[in-house]
Amino acid sequence: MIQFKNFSAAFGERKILQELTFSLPANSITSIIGASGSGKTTLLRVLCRMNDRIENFRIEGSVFVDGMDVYRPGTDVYALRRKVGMIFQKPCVFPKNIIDNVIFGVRKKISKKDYPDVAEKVLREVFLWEEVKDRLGEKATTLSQGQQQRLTLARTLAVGPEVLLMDEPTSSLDPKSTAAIEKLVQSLKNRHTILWVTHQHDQAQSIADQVLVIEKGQVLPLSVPIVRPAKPASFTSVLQNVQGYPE
Amino acid sequence: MKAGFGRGLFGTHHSEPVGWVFAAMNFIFFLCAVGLGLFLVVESVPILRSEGWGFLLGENWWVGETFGALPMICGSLIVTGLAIFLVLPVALSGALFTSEYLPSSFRRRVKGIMELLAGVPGIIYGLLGVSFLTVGVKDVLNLLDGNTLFTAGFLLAIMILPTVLTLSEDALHSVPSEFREAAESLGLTKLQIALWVVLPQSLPGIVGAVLLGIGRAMGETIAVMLVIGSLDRVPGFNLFVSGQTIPSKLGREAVEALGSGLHWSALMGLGLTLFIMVAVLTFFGNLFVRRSSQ
Amino acid sequence: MNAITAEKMVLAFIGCVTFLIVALLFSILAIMFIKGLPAMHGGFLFDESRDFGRAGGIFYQSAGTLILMGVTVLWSLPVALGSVLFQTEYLESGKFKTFLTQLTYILNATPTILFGLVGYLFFGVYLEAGVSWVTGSLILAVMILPTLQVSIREAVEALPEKYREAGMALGLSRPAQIWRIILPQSFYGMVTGVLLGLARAAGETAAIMFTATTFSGIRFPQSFSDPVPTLQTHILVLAQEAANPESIAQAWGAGLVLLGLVFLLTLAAWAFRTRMVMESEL
Amino acid sequence: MGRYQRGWIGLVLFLSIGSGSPPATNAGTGLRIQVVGSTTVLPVASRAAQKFMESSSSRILVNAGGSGVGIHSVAGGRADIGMASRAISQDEKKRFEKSHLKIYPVGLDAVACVVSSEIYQAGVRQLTPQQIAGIYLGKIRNWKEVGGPDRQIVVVDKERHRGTRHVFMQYIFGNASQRTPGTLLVTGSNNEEQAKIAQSDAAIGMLSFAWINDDVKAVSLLDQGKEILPTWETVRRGNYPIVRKLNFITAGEPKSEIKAFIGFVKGPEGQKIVEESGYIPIGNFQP
Repeated sequence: MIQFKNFSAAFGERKILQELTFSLPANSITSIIGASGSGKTTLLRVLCRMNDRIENFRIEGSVFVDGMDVYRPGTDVYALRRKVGMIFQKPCVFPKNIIDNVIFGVRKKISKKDYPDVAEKVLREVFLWEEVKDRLGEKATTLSQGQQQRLTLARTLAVGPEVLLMDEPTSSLDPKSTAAIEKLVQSLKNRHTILWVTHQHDQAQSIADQVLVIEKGQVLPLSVPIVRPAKPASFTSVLQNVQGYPE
Repeated sequence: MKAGFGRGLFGTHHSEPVGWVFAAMNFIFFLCAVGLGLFLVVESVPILRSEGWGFLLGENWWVGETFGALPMICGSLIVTGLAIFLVLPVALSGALFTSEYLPSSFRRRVKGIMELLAGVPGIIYGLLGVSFLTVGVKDVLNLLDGNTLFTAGFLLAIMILPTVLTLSEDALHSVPSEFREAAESLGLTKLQIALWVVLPQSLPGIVGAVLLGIGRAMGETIAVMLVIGSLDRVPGFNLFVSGQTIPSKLGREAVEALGSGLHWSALMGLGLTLFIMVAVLTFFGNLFVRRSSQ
Repeated sequence: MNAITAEKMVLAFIGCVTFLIVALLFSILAIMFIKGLPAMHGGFLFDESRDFGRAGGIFYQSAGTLILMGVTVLWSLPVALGSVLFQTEYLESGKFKTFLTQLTYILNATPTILFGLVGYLFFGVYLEAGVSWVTGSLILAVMILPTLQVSIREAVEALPEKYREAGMALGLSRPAQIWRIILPQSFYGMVTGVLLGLARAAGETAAIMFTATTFSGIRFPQSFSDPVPTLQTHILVLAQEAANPESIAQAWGAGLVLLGLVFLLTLAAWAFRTRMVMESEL
Repeated sequence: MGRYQRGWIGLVLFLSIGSGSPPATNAGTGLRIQVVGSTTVLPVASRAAQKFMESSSSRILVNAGGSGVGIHSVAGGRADIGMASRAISQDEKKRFEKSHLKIYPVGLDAVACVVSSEIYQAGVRQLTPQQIAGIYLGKIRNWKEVGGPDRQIVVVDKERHRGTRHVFMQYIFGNASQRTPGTLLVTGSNNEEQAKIAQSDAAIGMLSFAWINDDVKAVSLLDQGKEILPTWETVRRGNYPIVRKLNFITAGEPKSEIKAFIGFVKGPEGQKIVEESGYIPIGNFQP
């Protein structure tokens, strides 16, 4: 589903990702961990070409999503982004009401009378429907942070992506909301390929099918599939085998 | 590394018609700005060819005989210089007080008033000038006549005061408060902090503000035209005589020469001179302002 | 004299200076009101001027100023908006962007009389629009272009990056991004720019005094090549008769109206700017 | 359609309505006649135009600028009628040969040498051309030297292309474009010059008779021992030396509407306006 081939990326002279070659299967959850500045976020962002606006961003090699070369000239970048949805660290809702936010990405693609149905469907998918069904006309900014994050997820799901990129989606949330999102992601796994960047090793371990450790722009060899549900040896002990990995 | 994906001027979006519309709009803007300068240059070629350097250095402007821009250039420099000389201490005092002493709600009010003042049309200042200032200057200084370079400089000082004040205040205010706190902890008084710490830090911004003020003063037409006396003579060192600035000359004679002939070319030559002076000032002004805000 | 006394004296001095500067605004306002109000007889705003402006009202002059202002913004807004969006959303070369920004600043500082000279030659002579409201508004449009651009650019650039990224991540095409995220979010900034541009156009005299206006014989322009009477040039003509009490009284009246118009626009611009700041803090 | 989008459309509508969208058609309106030039002739043209338009479909726009501007504009095709308070100079005749300028005198004016009322009150009632020349050349700097109070002279000159200056300098110096190093102040229109002289208490200047009032007094000219009073009486008798015709100028044969307007000004109604404006109707004067 997702494949990197000799892929490198750099901001000007500063290399961020170096010679990555690996692939990830469809319908699985991959956790990506690594220190700050190791290139995790960049790795996610190249998958939907979010760095196009950055002037000195350069790439080399290729990335494939579902067999499509992301950086091939002529690629329909908007179609790509609809196929590869991204959730950010801080929930970003537009200053509009809830339902407008949910259908923001598909407003022109479906007819107006379908708005409520589509909204209900995706809101149910993110377990938000019961909480907001009576206040769909209210401003989305009145929701709690955890609700907002689920709302952005619903907004992305409405577009119908195959791949979901999640850039530390729970780092600004309280434990309860975090748990809700984690549970939600598990339920989405059947239909989506999910990449989840996180800081927290235990989170990475508990939700993911495989863990990718990035350091200084390179994927460390220990990126192992986690056999579930059987608990592996404590993740930190695996890490101890890797030299130089910061605790 | 490979060239990436269609970098360069038009990015990846050759196929977006909307983008081309925007590009066209941008092109119009570009044409306006560049065309203005180009026009001035092209139109002033005849006068530069016929008068050479004499155009800039000549002391006489007699239509049909000789065109010398020196009286106007001197007038512009004197009037602008005087305006800055008058405005600087006042504006800096005001800026220092507003930035360092006034509580923020008052500060915003003062800034608002300055912004309103900055928008007062030149013609209103001109009206105030002919009704009060010329007569006032004449009576107070016991002059022969109140239409002088000094009057024009004074009026311009009032006109550019809000601009200079508010931009200098921005520069002072943008000095991070850590500097002030650090100095405070050393036992400096507020005034000492302002003069020794804040002022030096914000100097580029203040210089920029002054340069931008000069630019505005140099280009003002109407208000100056009404009070300066319109005499094309190199004024020497006496401020209390009539004179002429480049814009006031243009304002007075543009209609007569409109569109053709050597006279028109001479006026365009004056315009070009003014344009260059102001463009250079603005360029450095913005450079300083930006350096201070970084 | 010790340091504390010196400090207090300096403080008192610069405080006084600041007070005087603020007082300047109020004295200008006061003068305008004291001198201008006597001219404000019942029909001042709605009467035609008579006897070369020495009597009557300023109806057609006000109308002319409004026409020029409105048409000016109509020319200028699309160009300003388009070029800003091009520069912020499409253009990727940083150097060219800096160059264009420099151009904006230089255009902004260019003496207005030069717009009049060059504009008359280009629009009036080469494009054969003559001395007319079209020429005048085109000249003013070029003149206020930087004002609009700076305001709009500020608004667009103040837009938090997260909105932009959220839109991108949903796969919005660039035009959709502009229409649905950038324009709504920078709407108030744009209104601010338009209002400030209108104020600037309303206050301008030098650029239009020989390119767009006429002394007498015109009420409303009836064709594209007609000039208009304007408040600004009306005041200019009357101000040159500074010794004639009737003329100067009428000039103060017209001045008060013009100043009121400019202040009103500026204040409205503030109101919108405050609104913008509040919206973006949501 | 969101609130913002509605706002947008509103803004555009506001601007298009606010701009008034003046009717673009020319239908129903007559010819537009542009009259440009001398501020001396301006009141006549402006009043006459107002009167003329009551009974005509033509629209007459009148604009100031000075005689030079009037001649240039009409020769350059930027105006239909030029107003000039002087004759066309040799230089201009040569430059605009191709335009076939035609002159229509519509009235008569006299230019007076004027002084501030304070000076007049102090006893300066008459000046010789030599004295005036001395003042303008900067040789005489104090009113004392010409019989006035001990006060420096504020010498007010006019812009070089002004008709008033042409005839005045022609009489004083015999040279219409005489350079005057004594000048202290330069003004443009008659109104402006009048204002500056009135604001001063020691000024000398030149003004058309129509602008003379209580603050700005005309002095007699003392020419070869003969005192010439600045009155309409002396002008009418042909004794006053600084007299000029007020002219309308066209380039070539004018269109019928323009001709009609010129005819109107030269006719009885127009001549009445000339008189009301403070000038002498053209018919009354035989040089």
